[in-house]
Amino acid sequence: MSFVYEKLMGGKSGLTGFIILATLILVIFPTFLDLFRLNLVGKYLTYAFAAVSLVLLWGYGGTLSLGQGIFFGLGGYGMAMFLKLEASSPENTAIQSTPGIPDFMDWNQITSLPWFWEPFNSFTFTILAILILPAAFAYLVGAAMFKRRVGGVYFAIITQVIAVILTVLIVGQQGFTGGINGITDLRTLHGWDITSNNAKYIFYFVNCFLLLGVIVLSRFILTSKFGRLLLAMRDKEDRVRFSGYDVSNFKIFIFCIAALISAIGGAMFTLQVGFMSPSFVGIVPSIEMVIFCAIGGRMSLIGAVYGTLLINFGKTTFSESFPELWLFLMGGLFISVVMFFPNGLAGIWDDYGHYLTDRLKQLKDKFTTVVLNREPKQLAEDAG
Amino acid sequence: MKATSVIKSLTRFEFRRGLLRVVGVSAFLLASLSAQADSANTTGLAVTDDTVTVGILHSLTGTMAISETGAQEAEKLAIKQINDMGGILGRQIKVIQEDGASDWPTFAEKSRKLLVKDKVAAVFGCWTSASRKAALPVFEKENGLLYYPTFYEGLEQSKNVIYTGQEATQQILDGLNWVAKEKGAKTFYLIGSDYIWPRTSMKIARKHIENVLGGKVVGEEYKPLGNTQFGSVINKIRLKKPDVIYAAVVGGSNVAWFKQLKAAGITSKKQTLLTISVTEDEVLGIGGENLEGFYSIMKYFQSQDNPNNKAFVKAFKEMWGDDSVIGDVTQAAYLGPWLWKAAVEKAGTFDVDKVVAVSEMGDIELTTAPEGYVKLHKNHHLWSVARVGKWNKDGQATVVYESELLEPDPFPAGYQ
Amino acid sequence: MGEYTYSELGSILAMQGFAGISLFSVLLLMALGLAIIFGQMGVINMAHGEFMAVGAYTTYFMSSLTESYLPTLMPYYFLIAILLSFLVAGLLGYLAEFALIRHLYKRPLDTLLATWGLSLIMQQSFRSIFGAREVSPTLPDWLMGSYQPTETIDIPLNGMFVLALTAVVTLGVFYLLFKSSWGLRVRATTQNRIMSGAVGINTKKIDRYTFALGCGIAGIAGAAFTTIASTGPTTGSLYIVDTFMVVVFGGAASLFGTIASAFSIAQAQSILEFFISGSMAKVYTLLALVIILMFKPEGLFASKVRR
Amino acid sequence: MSSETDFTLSIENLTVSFDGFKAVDDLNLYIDKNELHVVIGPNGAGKTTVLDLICGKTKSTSGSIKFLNKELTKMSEHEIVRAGVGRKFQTPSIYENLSVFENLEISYPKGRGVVGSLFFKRTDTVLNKVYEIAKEIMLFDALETEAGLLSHGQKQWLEIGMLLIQDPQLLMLDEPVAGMSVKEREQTAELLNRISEGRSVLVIEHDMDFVARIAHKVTVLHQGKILAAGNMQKVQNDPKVIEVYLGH
Repeated sequence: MSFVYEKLMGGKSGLTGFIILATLILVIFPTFLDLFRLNLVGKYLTYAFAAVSLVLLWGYGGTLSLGQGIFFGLGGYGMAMFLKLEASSPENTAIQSTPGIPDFMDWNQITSLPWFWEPFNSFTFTILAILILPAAFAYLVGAAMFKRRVGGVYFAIITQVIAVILTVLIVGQQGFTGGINGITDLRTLHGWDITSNNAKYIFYFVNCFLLLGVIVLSRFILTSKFGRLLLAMRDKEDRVRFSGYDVSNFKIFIFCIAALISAIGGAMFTLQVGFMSPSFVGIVPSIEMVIFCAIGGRMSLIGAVYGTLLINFGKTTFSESFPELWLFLMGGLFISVVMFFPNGLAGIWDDYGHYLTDRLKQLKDKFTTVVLNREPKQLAEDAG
Repeated sequence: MKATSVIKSLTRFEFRRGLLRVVGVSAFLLASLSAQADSANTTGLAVTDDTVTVGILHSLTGTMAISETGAQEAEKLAIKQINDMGGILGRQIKVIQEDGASDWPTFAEKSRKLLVKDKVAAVFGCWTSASRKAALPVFEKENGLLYYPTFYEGLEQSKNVIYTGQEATQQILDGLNWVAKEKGAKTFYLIGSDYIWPRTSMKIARKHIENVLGGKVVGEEYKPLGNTQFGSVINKIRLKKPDVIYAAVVGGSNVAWFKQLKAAGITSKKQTLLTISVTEDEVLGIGGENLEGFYSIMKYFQSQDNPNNKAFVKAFKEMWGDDSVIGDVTQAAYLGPWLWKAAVEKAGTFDVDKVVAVSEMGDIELTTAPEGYVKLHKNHHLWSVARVGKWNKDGQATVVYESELLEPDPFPAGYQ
Repeated sequence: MGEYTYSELGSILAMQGFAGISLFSVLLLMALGLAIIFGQMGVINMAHGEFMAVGAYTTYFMSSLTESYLPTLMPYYFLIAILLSFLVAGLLGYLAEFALIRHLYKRPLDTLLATWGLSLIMQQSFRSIFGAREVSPTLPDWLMGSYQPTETIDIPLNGMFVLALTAVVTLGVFYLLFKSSWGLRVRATTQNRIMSGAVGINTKKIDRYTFALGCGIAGIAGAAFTTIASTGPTTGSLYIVDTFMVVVFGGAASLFGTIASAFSIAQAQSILEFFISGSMAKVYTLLALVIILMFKPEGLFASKVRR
Repeated sequence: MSSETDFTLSIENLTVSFDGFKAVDDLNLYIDKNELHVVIGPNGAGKTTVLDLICGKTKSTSGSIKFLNKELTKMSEHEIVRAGVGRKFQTPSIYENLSVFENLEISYPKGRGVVGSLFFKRTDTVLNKVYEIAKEIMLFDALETEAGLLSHGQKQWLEIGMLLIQDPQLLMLDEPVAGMSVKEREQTAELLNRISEGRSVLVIEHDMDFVARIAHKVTVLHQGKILAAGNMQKVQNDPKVIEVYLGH
């Protein structure tokens, strides 16, 4: 029990934060938001996976990836390929020149299903692919870079370039990938209508539980010796190396974990939004994920979730009324977070939150002294 | 009944007050409004005794804002004119505008908002194929009605969409026939931006050139969106010496493409160039001097000389300023509200199923369209005329060829 | 290829060679400013593309101004516009360094984020001031068209102009960095900040001017680009990745490396484009760069130093 | 070359050059078991480079480094550490944000792999070892202090402690008393004398008094080569050494 409490929940403050977040997304949002808004929140929460992965990789590991969109995209495309194949049954695609293949392939004169699409007919394979392929890709990239001590700025730029390559490739090979339109018109999962209200509720909750699970997993990693080593590596990489640790292995591992987490987010995105497109793979989404993480606090798992929610709520509401102001605000917010609040919302809470809690405590004390202490007297008076 | 629903919406107002900051005032007010409309009307849409609400959904921000601005301006103009004439079925049209922000999922999200929360009777919007593809499942699921203005690749026919631009064959085939006949063209070089519309259009063009015209495609090339380097392609074109360059380059690349063509000495004096991606809007950026003498195939040019168009151009400039130019898509967008009005009035209701049913009869027509006469085909596309325009230095085109009224054929046999 | 004469093939070869050289000059001009800022100062300026856009918009503004008020000067305005682009972008760079960058020298990854924020603000400013539509200035006639040394060869004048401009700017940068006393101080500061401060170099001033110079050169690149392509609010973001690749591939601290890398990337890309489709040419070029960088992370030209 | 020796460390014909500049030139150096060996020399003599070469931070151009008859030049840093070589840096290299306890715990030689570190448990064995080392380095009372708050001298000790907890056969210390007070120097000298029992220690130092107090054997490096070697007295009286130091 104490293991769960200390390791997975991060002690008292960690547990409180976790419970508040869980209550917010599991109880408060579903109660007070209608399905349309709830579905939006669900979409935002899929980005939160990427933001949480950046807390591990960047906040603790000190390695900034500007390519989390790659893994989000791989996860999303994996799921989309499965759903697309299901939607492209010969009966549904009877009007095509080659029935039974996805519509965009038909438009591009492809007459049989490419070999790498075949296995995505199996749901089991798809799930495994979503969990393994992005992590394996991260392993390749990470091993090549970290073994050669490429880090910091170079790593950031190279991951960014890989994101660009992947985007150009997806857009350019549209016969296999759906091109810039992405993979659209996904309808059913094992015959179950994923656009129905029921499905939306279910996916929302599945998404929430997965996210909370990812947070618990991340907590476990961060509170273990591994977590302390990550911090140690970030600050004094040579010391760690000369304490007998193979630094690159640790970095590769956390990069793979980050990739895996982002990929789960991507897969959940596809399920909830009903399509996947290259606009989630490239530079802009990848940097936005960093923004979510930075605003929430790069050292706070839960902060990253709030950061994601806040920015996206802001984007949706602000961009409706003041589209111009929004980019200024976003840019300004970003600069000020970097310059004045490097630990984001979580940092602000740590620095100033006690004013609020103190005040609440005072009020409570006051309430206790004023109301409760007087109670006997009051009672006596009432009685008298 | 009415009183209870007001009280109900009032209590909902109290209940939700705390949430307003997050959700936004407008969204809520409309939601309560639509709750009221439920009892006032039987369609389940945002229709009251004297108003009907529609949505406009285009990119106001992001890379596509440039292109989509004209379309939403035209739609607003048409709605204003309809309202001035007394509205539809005695109801004034109210507009809720949403920003697609050049982002495909945002289009899907805003479509859902317009249909589910605002319960709009119709949506005029989308521009790129990608945004339409993203929004389409939402329209089909929520049974909405979308009027889509852009000329596009075809291969689609949804119950919930009316396509007011040309599908690919309408735009492409007659233009090719014209250039083959007029210029005696035998060899073609195809170049486009790398995405679905240019690729599909080129596929159709290639089949037509090879199978119908007996010509030859000597090169086919796609450049990434946003690409600004055309040096190597231009050299390839020189090497192949095609009779016609057939181009579908879009966006910012367009400017680089035509500037570099001119800098390389390839002008209309030496070379015939036919493009399917340049309207008056694009010319503003490219500059008339870089395009002079080249040809575009469209269904509409601003310079068209007929009373409908004159009135339209005048009204448009009055509303949106003398500097504005009107391209093919802008005009097609202008048709949307008018076609909807015609269908609703014929159906006598705003109910989407009935409006669609009427539209599918294939006899909704507009005699007042700026492009001339259009008629809605039962396959949801418009009968229209293909025109070839020759660009002048001042950024306007002279129409040099007009086809017959062409039947829309989104799934062309022999071209897939 | 039997249907072509040798002279025709020769002409194509010459023009294709020029296309490669032209792309090289474009890449080099883009990368020079960043080579100074990133290579010498270690600042990751994600807003570099936006400083290029500043130059491009300055040129556009000058063009409109001249066209309206002094149409007789149209043939000459472009040269003044280049100078102004340098000054305006440099001044903005100076301000950005003062307000933002100087607080972040010790946190390179954070400069990346802060300058990304800056780029968002600059993009929106362009949109608010010049509108969302892409613009391009009216070019003087002497920049349009082509030079024909023989009947079958057309060399674009704008390409030649950019090439010449790149040569001038590159020589200027070399002179400044390696021959002038200012350059000595810049190099001293970047190598050992504390020591340079101790021997009486005003390192803060050096930083500010170096950053401003890098941004100014970006401004010149932007001005030169208006001869090739159009300018929109998000134009800058199109170029930023290519620019970084050139600098990183060359070996961040080496100007020679930047030149060599711009040359090899440009040749690879333009030759590939001639034989395969544009999208795949880009994929292969970038992929090759990434793979080479994985094996040689320090880039093409980086001296082995004693750590 | 492949001869087996009794030395803990034997360096033979070691050379490293940076762009043609030979920082270490054909160096031969042997360290015995239980020996406390000090390397001195003017700035730029190549002292720190020698340590870098031994611990794998810098790769040699030619020559061999054998530690307990194992060739180190081909091994990576962490393998060298795991073989039993510990190295302290010139400026104290500790984790400033962690407590003294956590600093020592991280250095504890268990859970060095990815999986091992995820499931590493703070057992009694670990606790006892940490306490033992903390006492040795005179920081037992400061166990819960954040390392960044320690004095400069204490940081040096902590780093030594982080090496000791791994029980290395060869301990290399780069200027262990730099920035220390007189009293701290004395304490450090005692500490070094204590810990050199049962292992070999290689120290780089400038402070001659300190060297005299601890050194069993001294090697003087100059321009990457050995100028003199032997006990302190012999070295101090060597005319070449005097010339280098005075002429410098």
